[in-house]
Amino acid sequence: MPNQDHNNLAIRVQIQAEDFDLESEINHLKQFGDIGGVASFTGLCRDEGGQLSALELEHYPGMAEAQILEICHEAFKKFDLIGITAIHRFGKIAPGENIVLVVAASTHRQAAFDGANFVMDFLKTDAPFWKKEHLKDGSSGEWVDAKDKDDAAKDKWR
Amino acid sequence: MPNQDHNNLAIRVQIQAEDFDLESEINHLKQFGDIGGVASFTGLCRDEGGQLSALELEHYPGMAEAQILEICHEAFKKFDLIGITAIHRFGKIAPGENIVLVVAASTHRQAAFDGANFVMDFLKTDAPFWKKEHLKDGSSGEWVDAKDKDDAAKDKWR
Amino acid sequence: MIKLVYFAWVRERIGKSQEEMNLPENVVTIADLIAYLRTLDDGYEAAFQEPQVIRAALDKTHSLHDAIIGDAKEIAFFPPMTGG
Amino acid sequence: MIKLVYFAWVRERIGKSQEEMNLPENVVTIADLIAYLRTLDDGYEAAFQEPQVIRAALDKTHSLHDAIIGDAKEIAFFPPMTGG
Repeated sequence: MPNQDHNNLAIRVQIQAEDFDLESEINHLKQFGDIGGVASFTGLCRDEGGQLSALELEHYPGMAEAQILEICHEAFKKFDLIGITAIHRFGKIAPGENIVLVVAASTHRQAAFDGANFVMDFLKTDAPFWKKEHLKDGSSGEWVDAKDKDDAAKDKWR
Repeated sequence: MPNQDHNNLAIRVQIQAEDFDLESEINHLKQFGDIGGVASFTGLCRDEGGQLSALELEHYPGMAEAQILEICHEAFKKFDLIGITAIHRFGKIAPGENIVLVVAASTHRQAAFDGANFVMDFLKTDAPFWKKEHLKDGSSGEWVDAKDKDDAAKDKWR
Repeated sequence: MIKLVYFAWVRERIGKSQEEMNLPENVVTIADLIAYLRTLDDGYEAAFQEPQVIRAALDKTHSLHDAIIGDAKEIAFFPPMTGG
Repeated sequence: MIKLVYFAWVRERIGKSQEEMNLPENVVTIADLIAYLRTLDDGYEAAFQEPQVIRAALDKTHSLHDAIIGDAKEIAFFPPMTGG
């Protein structure tokens, strides 16, 4: 199990309004072992054909951190990981900006890929975040609907 | 098919001695479409219990580029990708340093993950690179042996 | 007294993000609470008109509608999540 | 004249990274060329003593040992690849 009680966490979860820096997150993970591979996923705000002015990300403080931490722990149990970092932003995010980052480090590449992919799949459906669209015409658009394929994506880990 | 005949390539392959910069490679890919997700894999030189002073990467100029380009084209045919970048270094690389980078951008996250994972699997076994170990005691160690599991890793794409 | 928290369009339809409430004695499960809330006014009714799409959490842990509220301090209601 | 190029421990055992050569008429396939090279000296013999592990490329394209050399301009020999 990764160490969670010290300053040097092999699992790092952040819910923040600010942007993140992938390079420094990878460097952070390098302290935890003899890393052979790092897989990352960055989720960005799409512009949806130019109509969108921003997404507004609402979250459930406390539960969001706890859920993502639990997902990261599951990933550690399932795959041979050295460290994992997950950062999710909230607030207004413009097209082209970052929304979410997952970075997984391992001795071997497949575990790194699987760790990042697994955390993303479960974060999508289990972490309490909601997206609302703000449109360029100034109107507040719809809440984004959950997708069946996001639920289905979790099946590959059974 | 991605555009290969202009300066703005949706497929970018580089074989170089210098290090690469992940952030600028992700930014490079953002010009090619309305990107929802970017998956990356960075392969690093491990220190193998502290015995290794460096890996020396030899490659077959011309064929290395051509092979990786072909693998990237295969990935474009197989997955719904917007852009893909693969960079492989050669020469002496110290423990902790980067060896290889693959970045795949897509509208959707699974295609981005699959694209990067697929390119790494085939790059491992098909791209003409060879690693030789240089040890801390000053001796030139062994050529790294190819691993059966690297061949097996390709089976998941059949 | 229990704390109720609402997110996304559940929050918008009810018109507040949280409130404290004394639950009637016959409210035992989350489903009971949803049925009770729907009787309070049109905002709750609009929020919970399709109870099968509403997700709930007891003390910040995902919970099914048949879960017993017991001595939970906080109950959250929200639509399916769309983060990531 | 054909160009032969060698990599990694194949290069080290042969003692050179490339050379040009006129192939004998009975050398038709890559396997024929390997058998011919092994007769030249101990370096080639050491490089090709386990021919089944040697990979070959004709004009920078991976090729099996039974491939016909034909009018290829460049043949490469190397161990299984270990990049990435």
